[in-house]
Amino acid sequence: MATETLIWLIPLPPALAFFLIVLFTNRNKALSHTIAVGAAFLSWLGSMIVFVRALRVESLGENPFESSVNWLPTGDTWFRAGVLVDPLTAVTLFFVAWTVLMIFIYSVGYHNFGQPAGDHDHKGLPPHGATVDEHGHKHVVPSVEPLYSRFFAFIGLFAFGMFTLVVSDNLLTLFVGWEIMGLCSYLLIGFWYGKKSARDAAVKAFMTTRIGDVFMLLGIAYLYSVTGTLSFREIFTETTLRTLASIPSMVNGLSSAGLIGLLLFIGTIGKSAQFPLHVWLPDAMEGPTPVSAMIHAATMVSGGVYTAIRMFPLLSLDSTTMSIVAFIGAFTALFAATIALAQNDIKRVLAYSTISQLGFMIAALGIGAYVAAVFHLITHAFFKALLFLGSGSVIHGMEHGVLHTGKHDVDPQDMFNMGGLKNKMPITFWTFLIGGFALSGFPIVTAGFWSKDEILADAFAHNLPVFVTLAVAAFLTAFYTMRQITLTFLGEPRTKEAAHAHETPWTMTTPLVVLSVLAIGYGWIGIPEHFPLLGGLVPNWLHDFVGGTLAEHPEALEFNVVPLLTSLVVALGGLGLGYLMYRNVNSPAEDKLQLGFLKNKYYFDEIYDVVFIKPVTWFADKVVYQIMDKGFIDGILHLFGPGTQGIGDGIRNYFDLPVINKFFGDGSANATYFSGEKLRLAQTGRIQQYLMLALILFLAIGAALYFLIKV
Amino acid sequence: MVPLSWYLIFSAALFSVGLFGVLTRRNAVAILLGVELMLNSVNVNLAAFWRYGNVTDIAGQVFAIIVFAVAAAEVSVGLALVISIYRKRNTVIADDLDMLKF
Amino acid sequence: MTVDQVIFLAVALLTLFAALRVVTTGNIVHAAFWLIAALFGVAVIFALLNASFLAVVQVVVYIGAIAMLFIFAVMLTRKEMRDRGPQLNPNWRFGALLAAVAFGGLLLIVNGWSGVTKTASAVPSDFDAVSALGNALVSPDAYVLPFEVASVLLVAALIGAVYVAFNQK
Amino acid sequence: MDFLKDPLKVAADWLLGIFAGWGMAELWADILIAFLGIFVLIALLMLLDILLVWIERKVVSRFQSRIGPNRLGPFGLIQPFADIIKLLIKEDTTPEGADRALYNLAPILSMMAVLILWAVMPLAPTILNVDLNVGVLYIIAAGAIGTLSIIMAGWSSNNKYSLIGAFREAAVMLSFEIPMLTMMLIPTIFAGSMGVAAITQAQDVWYFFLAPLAAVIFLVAAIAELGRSPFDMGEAESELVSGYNIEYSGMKFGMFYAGELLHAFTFGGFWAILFFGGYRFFGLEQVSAFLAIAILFFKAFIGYWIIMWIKYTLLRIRIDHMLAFNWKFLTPVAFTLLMTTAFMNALLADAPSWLYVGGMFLSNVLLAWAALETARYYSRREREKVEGTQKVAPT
Repeated sequence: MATETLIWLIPLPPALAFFLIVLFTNRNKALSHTIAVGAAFLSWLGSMIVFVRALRVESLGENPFESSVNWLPTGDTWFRAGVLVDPLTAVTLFFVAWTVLMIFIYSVGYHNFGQPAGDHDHKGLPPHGATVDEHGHKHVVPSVEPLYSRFFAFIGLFAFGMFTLVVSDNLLTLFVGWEIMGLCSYLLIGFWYGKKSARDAAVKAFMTTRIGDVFMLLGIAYLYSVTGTLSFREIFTETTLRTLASIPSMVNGLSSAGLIGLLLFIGTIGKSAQFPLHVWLPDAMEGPTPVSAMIHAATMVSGGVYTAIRMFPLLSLDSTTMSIVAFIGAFTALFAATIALAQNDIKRVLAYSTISQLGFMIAALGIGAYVAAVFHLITHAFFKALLFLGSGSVIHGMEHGVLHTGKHDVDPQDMFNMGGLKNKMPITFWTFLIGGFALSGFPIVTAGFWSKDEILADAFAHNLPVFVTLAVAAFLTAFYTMRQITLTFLGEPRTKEAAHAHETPWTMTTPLVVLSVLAIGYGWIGIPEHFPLLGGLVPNWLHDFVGGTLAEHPEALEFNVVPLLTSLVVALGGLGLGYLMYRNVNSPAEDKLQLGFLKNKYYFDEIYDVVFIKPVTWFADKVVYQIMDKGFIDGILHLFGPGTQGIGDGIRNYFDLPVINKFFGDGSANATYFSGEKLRLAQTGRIQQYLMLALILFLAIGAALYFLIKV
Repeated sequence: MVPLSWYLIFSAALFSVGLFGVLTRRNAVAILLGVELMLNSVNVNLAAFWRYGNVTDIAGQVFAIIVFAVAAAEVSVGLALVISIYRKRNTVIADDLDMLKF
Repeated sequence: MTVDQVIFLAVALLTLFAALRVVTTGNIVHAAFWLIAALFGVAVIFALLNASFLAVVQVVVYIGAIAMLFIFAVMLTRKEMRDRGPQLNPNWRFGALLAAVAFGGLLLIVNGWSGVTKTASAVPSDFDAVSALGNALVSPDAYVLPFEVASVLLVAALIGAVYVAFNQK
Repeated sequence: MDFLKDPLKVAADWLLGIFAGWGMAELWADILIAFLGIFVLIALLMLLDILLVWIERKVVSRFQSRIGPNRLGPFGLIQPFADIIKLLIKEDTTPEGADRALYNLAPILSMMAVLILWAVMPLAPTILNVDLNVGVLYIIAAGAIGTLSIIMAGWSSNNKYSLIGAFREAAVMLSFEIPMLTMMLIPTIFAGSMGVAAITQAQDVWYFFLAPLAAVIFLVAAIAELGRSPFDMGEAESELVSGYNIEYSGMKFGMFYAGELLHAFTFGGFWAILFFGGYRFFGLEQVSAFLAIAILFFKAFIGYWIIMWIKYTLLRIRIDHMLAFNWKFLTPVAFTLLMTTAFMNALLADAPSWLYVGGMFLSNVLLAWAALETARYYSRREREKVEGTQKVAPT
């Protein structure tokens, strides 16, 4: 098959799976997940083929795979929509396809496929376990998710959105994929809609990202009005970019390129949960864990960063925009890392670390380190998906313990309820350890080290304040990661539930192992050439390949020992300090970092509530509803009533009754009745007589026409 | 060589005979037989005009094929109606089926 | 007179005779069989016109299917099959007059048309009418739409026929 | 040597010379020669038909562990002639109330429906009879005339058994025409022509290897068209006494009987032509026209033998089962196969020939397997619905 055709086909299987499941196979759990996983596998296969073919192309950046069709008529021309695979898309496809496939497989186990239906399970609530009678001995086992098929339909649609976003060659279809993901995010966060917290989190995520989306749409519209095109290949030509940079915008001091870049970047802020729109991501942990892994670590938030990276040539035109980007990224990285220090929920820690790591990428982009941002995007996707899936595995194991003891008030997600899981869940522990070390940037062996090191090196070369901020953030990252690992896996079990935890089934552990291999191995493709000892052993493939996306290839950095030492120190130091501090901590009270402002996330939710939500509610209720609607508009409407009624009465009495009814109405009826009475005798019901009459008429008319026209 | 006018006269005659059948037969099935004759005369005309016009322009034969399809549809529905009526009223004499009158 | 003309005249007269028997014969089953004879005559006319496909389809569709349907229908309406009374309705003379007038009118039109003396050009030797017909029926530039509409009509008619004739008891 | 290559042309030239010597106009001489050719062909076919009677009786005897006719002549070869004499001298009865014209016309039409099939039968590379470019449709059209003759015979006999038999037979023939025509379109797709001769000439690979399923379906439909067991609805001796030809006696019955046998043989021949290369056999057909005819007849006899084999092995199927089998199984499978073949043909148009043949063969086998599995699934469900869901314990 031609590669272009194949690219067109990549997003389709998950969408088909969505419709198939929703329309036909909703009742059959096994069939539903077979369809969904099969679709993910097809997309994965297509992506891998495209990826391998992309590797074979010399200088893919200049000659990408592209194909487009006429989509919307715009006056005389057409808006063309299509697909594009350049180096950036190729590597993104690679990690998206892998993580999506792994998460699909993981979901089968996570939702307890093959277990009996629960005793008291309700749709829209997490399953509570089922009582099984085995050899006369009753015990409780996990029960299957009631809305199992629906889950697979939703993540299928979600994967469709992500693939669409990745392969599209223009901003509009990218935006379509973006919005589909927004919808799926809403649906999946609120998947257990029976819980109020899940409902609220879903609405919150939807509304918050919506703010970013509106700005992004404005940016797209502005871009279209200036350039007349939304296709990446057409925008990123030198002439178009120069035009964009030279036209001033309506905002003082910004070129239109800067304004557009800023608007698009606000979209990214919303989607990738950057400060100040980061508040939705931690709450989104209300969804099932595969959702957290998929949406809020590996793909959707990556989609935001991907878009920012994609628009890099546009962003980099204006230095003001670039500094805003760099500032937001660096600030978010540090800020989220501090909050993560004081979280006790295993998933929340990961959520804040996600925000923080995304901040790293954004910061890297802001200082112009294009390749480093891409590199970290990929490695982060792998190890963060791994961590989330691992935490899901932990929670699952803990729920096993909860079912065993029957004490449902024990929170299976609280790290202080855990401890000592290393022996209970060895595969989960080792893979989680690999993921955690990758996140912390454990030197040499993990992928996270190489990507983070590259960001730090770039920051050191270009922007010292950013470098310092990121270094501190990296230190905190290593610290809270080790805190998490220590509290969860090391030491002795702190509760009976933890003591009875179980390793999870193979459907869940297999993705963990696969992802941990990728989390280690993927770092080796991007080792800088001048790195001591290892540099040059493997060519710095990523830099050459991804750098080819840009018109001007970015130069490889000179090697400098300072950032290397910094990353070594912060990673090892953070890990060591974390282990030492939390080795003997057994309850939240003993934790010295449970500071109020950290625990409450700097009171951001409360601030937003007071600053935005309360006034808006007040305005809507008092001003819009009471004064505008009830007083003003209803008053006008009430005026209309009597007036119209008066006119209507007049017309009825002086026009309708005498003229229309008496004369036209009754008169025509009487005339019709009279003539019908006379004419009905001609209607015999005999079809052939009718036919003869019709024929006579036809012949007469025909003869008349013939002779009249002829003579 | 047969002149075109022969075909036209033949088909006109066939048409008129069919028309006579449609107008006068009492049996509803026989009326449909007449309709078939009329449709056939049309087909003869179409084929003749194809042959005597531009042979490479196949339109005449295409129309004839479509007339075949229409004839098949007409007969199947017509006969189904006849049989249905026969079941309900035990007659297929067209003059007896005068429920359409006042 | 050439061989073609002889064959044409013979077939045309036989066909017209058969057609007349269709509309006049008292026995409705015979009418159906006479119809088959008339249809066969038309098939021969098609063959004379070098429209071999139409000729064969005429036999397959009309004689093989439509005429069979007629015979089935006649035999399913058993009471009328035995009816040996008058087969024409009372005002058949008026109907005959109308048919004659129609025939006269058609003759008048044929007579007045200038193209009637046209002669047929020979079919080009490399021209394959069957494949041209096939291509025309499925080519988007030609008649695929009427063809598809006709097929939809057929399906609708068949479903309708089954529904109408289906015995609800 | 010319005579061996193209005997018809040599003979025609010779006759033309003779007629011209008699002072006959060339036109009339041509017409006369054409009629002579038809006459000779029909005469030979009738002889063949007599032989077929003998073969049929011998084969059925062997199937039933008997010897069959063996008194008259060597191996009983003279027996069919004796049969004919018996038929000729029997009383030719016409039942009371019969419709005489149609009653007498029916056997003639029945025989004619078979004989006109031979008009398009390509016997050898030089003897194509009529090379009609819609030959495949022509075969169906001739089948329509056969249906007509059966209806005529059944109705005109004024016997309710014969009428029922005729109705059943006509229903079966109308229904099975559809899969048969569909399967004939598959060689048409391969050869790119509806002409029977063109299909033969295009068969460098026997179409049986490209479309085995089509060959099987064609054979099944052909047996139904013939009205032979297991599809002998029209006769069904045990229910309808003898079906549509119950009132016929003497040579009129003989014509129905001979027509049926020759029809079976003819369809054996068409099966060979459409799926087994017709007169072609590794270039042997180029040596002599007679050899080509011999090859074709050999293949046709194999087909005929298979038809007999089936007839004398299988039991008759009930009429509703048979129509259901056609409409619910054979026709859908035939349509699916036609679409698959057209699709594969377009897909593999540029493929090397081994891939083309292999792909076609595999798609046929796969489709056959899927169709049988589906049928088995539904029949099992149907059976469970009828019998209740009790499971039989495995023995």
